[in-house]
Amino acid sequence: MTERISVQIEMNQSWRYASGAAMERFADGLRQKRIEALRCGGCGRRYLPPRPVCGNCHLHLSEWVPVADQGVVEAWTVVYLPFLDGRTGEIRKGPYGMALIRLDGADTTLNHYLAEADPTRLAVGLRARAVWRDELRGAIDDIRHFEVMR
Amino acid sequence: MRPAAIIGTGQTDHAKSRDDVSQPELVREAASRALADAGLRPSEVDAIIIGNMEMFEGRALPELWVGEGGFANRKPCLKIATGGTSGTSSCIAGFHQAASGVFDIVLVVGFEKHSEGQTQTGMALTDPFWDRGVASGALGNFALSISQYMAERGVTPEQAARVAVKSRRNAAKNPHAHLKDANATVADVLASKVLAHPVRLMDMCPQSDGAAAIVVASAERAKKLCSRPAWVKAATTRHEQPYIGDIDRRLLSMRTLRDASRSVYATAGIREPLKQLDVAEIYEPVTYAELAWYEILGFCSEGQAGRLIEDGVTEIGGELPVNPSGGVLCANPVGATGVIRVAEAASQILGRAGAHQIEGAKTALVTGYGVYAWADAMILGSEP
Amino acid sequence: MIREESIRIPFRFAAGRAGSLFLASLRDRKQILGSRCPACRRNFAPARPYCPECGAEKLDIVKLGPGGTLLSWTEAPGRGVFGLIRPDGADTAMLHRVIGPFEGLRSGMTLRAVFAAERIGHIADLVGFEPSAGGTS
Amino acid sequence: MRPDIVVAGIGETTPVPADSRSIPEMVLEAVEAALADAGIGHRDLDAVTTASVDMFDGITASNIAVTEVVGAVMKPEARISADGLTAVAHAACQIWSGAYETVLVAAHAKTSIAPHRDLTQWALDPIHVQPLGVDFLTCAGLQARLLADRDPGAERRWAEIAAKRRGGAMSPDRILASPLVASPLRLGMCAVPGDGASAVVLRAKKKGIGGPILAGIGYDLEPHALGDRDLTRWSGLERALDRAGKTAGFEGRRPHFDLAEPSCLFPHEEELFVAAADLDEMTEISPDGGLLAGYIPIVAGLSRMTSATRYFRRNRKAGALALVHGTWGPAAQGQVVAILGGAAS
Repeated sequence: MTERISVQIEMNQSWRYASGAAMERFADGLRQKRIEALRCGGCGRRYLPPRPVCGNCHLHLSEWVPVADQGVVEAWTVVYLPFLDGRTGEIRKGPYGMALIRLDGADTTLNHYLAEADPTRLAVGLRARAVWRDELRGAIDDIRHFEVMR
Repeated sequence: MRPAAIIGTGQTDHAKSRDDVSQPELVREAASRALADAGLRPSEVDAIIIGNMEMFEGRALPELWVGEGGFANRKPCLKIATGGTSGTSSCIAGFHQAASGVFDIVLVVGFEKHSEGQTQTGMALTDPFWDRGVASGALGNFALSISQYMAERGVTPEQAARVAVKSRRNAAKNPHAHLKDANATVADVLASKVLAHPVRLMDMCPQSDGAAAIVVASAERAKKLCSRPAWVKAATTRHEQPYIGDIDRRLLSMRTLRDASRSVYATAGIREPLKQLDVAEIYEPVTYAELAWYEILGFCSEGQAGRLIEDGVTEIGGELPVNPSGGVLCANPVGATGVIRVAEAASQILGRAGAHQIEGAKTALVTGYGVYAWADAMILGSEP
Repeated sequence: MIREESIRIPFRFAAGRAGSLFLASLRDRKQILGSRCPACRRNFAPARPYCPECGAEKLDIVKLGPGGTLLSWTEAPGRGVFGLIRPDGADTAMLHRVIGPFEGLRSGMTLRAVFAAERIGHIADLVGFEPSAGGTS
Repeated sequence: MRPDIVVAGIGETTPVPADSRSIPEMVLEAVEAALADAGIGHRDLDAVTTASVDMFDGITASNIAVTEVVGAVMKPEARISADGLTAVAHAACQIWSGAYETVLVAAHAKTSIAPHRDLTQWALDPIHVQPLGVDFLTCAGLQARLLADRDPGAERRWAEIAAKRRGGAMSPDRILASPLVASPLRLGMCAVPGDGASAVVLRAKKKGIGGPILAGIGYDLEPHALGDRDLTRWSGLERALDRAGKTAGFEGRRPHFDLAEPSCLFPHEEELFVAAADLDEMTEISPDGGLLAGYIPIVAGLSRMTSATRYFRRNRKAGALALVHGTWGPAAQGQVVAILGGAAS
């Protein structure tokens, strides 16, 4: 059997992503702990994150509506597998809770971390509230996680 | 769509790591097996389509380097990449090309070598303003949707474990499968460690190195070259809005897979899938998804998926065998996974599925799944 | 608004059958290997898993170089000087670095392979090709 | 019999070195312009075929970002990672197969977000070539040198071609004095990548649906290793053209083209193009200056089709033919052509 040689090449690459106007306004809002959705004039659906058009109606989105930083847990899990944390670039060790939260005032759900990591204390239908970081940079992870409102 | 047919398939033996071959050699392995199965020389191929999710291997325009493995030197060759549906979408592109009158023989090769990158490579490069900030990858995203599905449809971990058991046992009859265990039990699955509640290790698909290929022929070449081609009776694709939060009750609604399957059923004259389909190769990245797809695909009414698996309806020998190959749960080289589904279904129609052949299979359903809710669906049949 | 995000990921590419033989030969014997296709009767540099012309997979290993002929070259400021070099004994050229002196560099001249002292089984074990003594004749 | 295909609508952003908008915003402008130009709405689309590259966008399955703006929600989308003209070639097959009658083709790239030259290294053989620090421009330099060695007057001639294509913005002398990119190629001779998107609506020809006829398509992939290729000619283009001629019914003989819209990134590529396409002096080449006047990778070939369509709208001449062309890969390893007939109804 011939020797199996591999060639290691490290990718150390960065991209300068453009947010677009809607996401820029959304990000500015987060810096003041303000969450806004874009409501479609056709179907009335209030979208998080904001985006240029409603994919169902093909209409431009321009009507901003306020959204609360609390809402209903529509889906949840507790992750035990370590995972890459996009903000820090480090590995986020488990267990940590995650949920799809329908914030009051939005029609789409927000996928975010939960402070709760015990599956027996989590259920669809619970309410949860955002816990903001002290230092805000205008990104959805300015919210550290959501805490279940007991 | 004008008729076209699959006249040959080929797969590598999918594994955790194939560091014995380079990416072009892995592609060549599947491509030459498919051509041999079709009884064709490479020179008879008119066009090549490559399916691959190149960021998993940190590549750009991978067909430039690996195309030669697929006999693409000095031939028309292009690459398709649509997440998990890359394989099924590549096959559908192959059907369109073979039915267009421009090409008579189209070789479609899907491949992936996850061992050459890092498991979280793909997930690290999601939308930087949204998904990347709060990420748990495909696993976490599925676990979230599964909690909704369980809460509303009452599916149990034991029923999900039965899907894993069916998959591992079927895979024991499939030389190409990456994971296999003829004696897998529900207890084994329930004992495997929880990755993300309620998904356990054996509930989740692996990351594999592997390649799969099919040879698609125009109608008249198919009739000349193959005694019992696998005809493409219908094939379509539905994509979805970009964010997981856009898709309400994902595993319960899955409008993309529902609409794609209804469309191909209508075209192929399928009114009762459970009775009219002889076999299905569906794209199930996690056990709970296979149960959800039973309901979305109309194999049973809502809330009945658990009973379907418990009654053995979807076992080899059941009324509608699902994933006799072992499915995605037993082999998942992403760019090839969809092509494996098509190759396995075609092999059933061609009568070449070997140990996991479903006797007299004439009508097969194939589905593809990718990103949050992209879906492909197709019907293959023994008659044009 | 622009947001810069970066990733650091190590990739590990398997060289495969022919690639491993080629890299091991650079490392262990400072020897450039090629492949000969008996059907096409052509020697390809570097070694290949299959013939790029006819697709045949049973190829013979041939020893090439260390001398070579410069078919083309380019200076990419800040990146290096590269050339298409046909190693002696090969019918095709391979892309590699050209090492100085660069004065009088012109296509057609003869070169000589230069190997690294420390070799690990990597294309850079072959540092590149330099003009051989009589190269500029 | 397969239907004739008509280029029913075109739309695109103005190519710029850096567009501050997001990728969806750019693609939205191109798509809405193409739909309006075709006089149809999203509901009339049977499918969407897109062209984009994950590595260039910095996103896995990067077409997810444009799903809503191209109108692919709950619709079929085929996504190709090569020059946008290959998406046209595939869309033509989709229509001729009978699967669809109206297909939107959209391509985008935003190369201002990362150094494009460095990203191209990840397309090259990672065992023998990439580790040396080679990229697409270095490969182009090797081809240019091979050609210049055979033809002493080449570099001066290339400078003159580049000056003409840039509409005189740079004189040949200033081009010859511009910084080296990969000798003998200098910055003034190179198409510089920018940001943008193009879109085209293709429709099966029916009463009331007008526009240039997409008569033929063909594409080709050369071997990857430069040393395995004959770099003194574009044999890939010759093969692609033969295939396009066959689908257009020209059986072997090369038709006369009134217009050629090549995707040439450098003057030496324009000379390779003219030779391989066997063009005569009567053929008008790149009336809008071609890629040297504005180039967006992956979008390039599709922007040549929009340019050719505008030409036919300005010059209504029955039986006129245009050769539209795209490339991708190192030293144009991938070649794609479309033959457009001016027989607009």
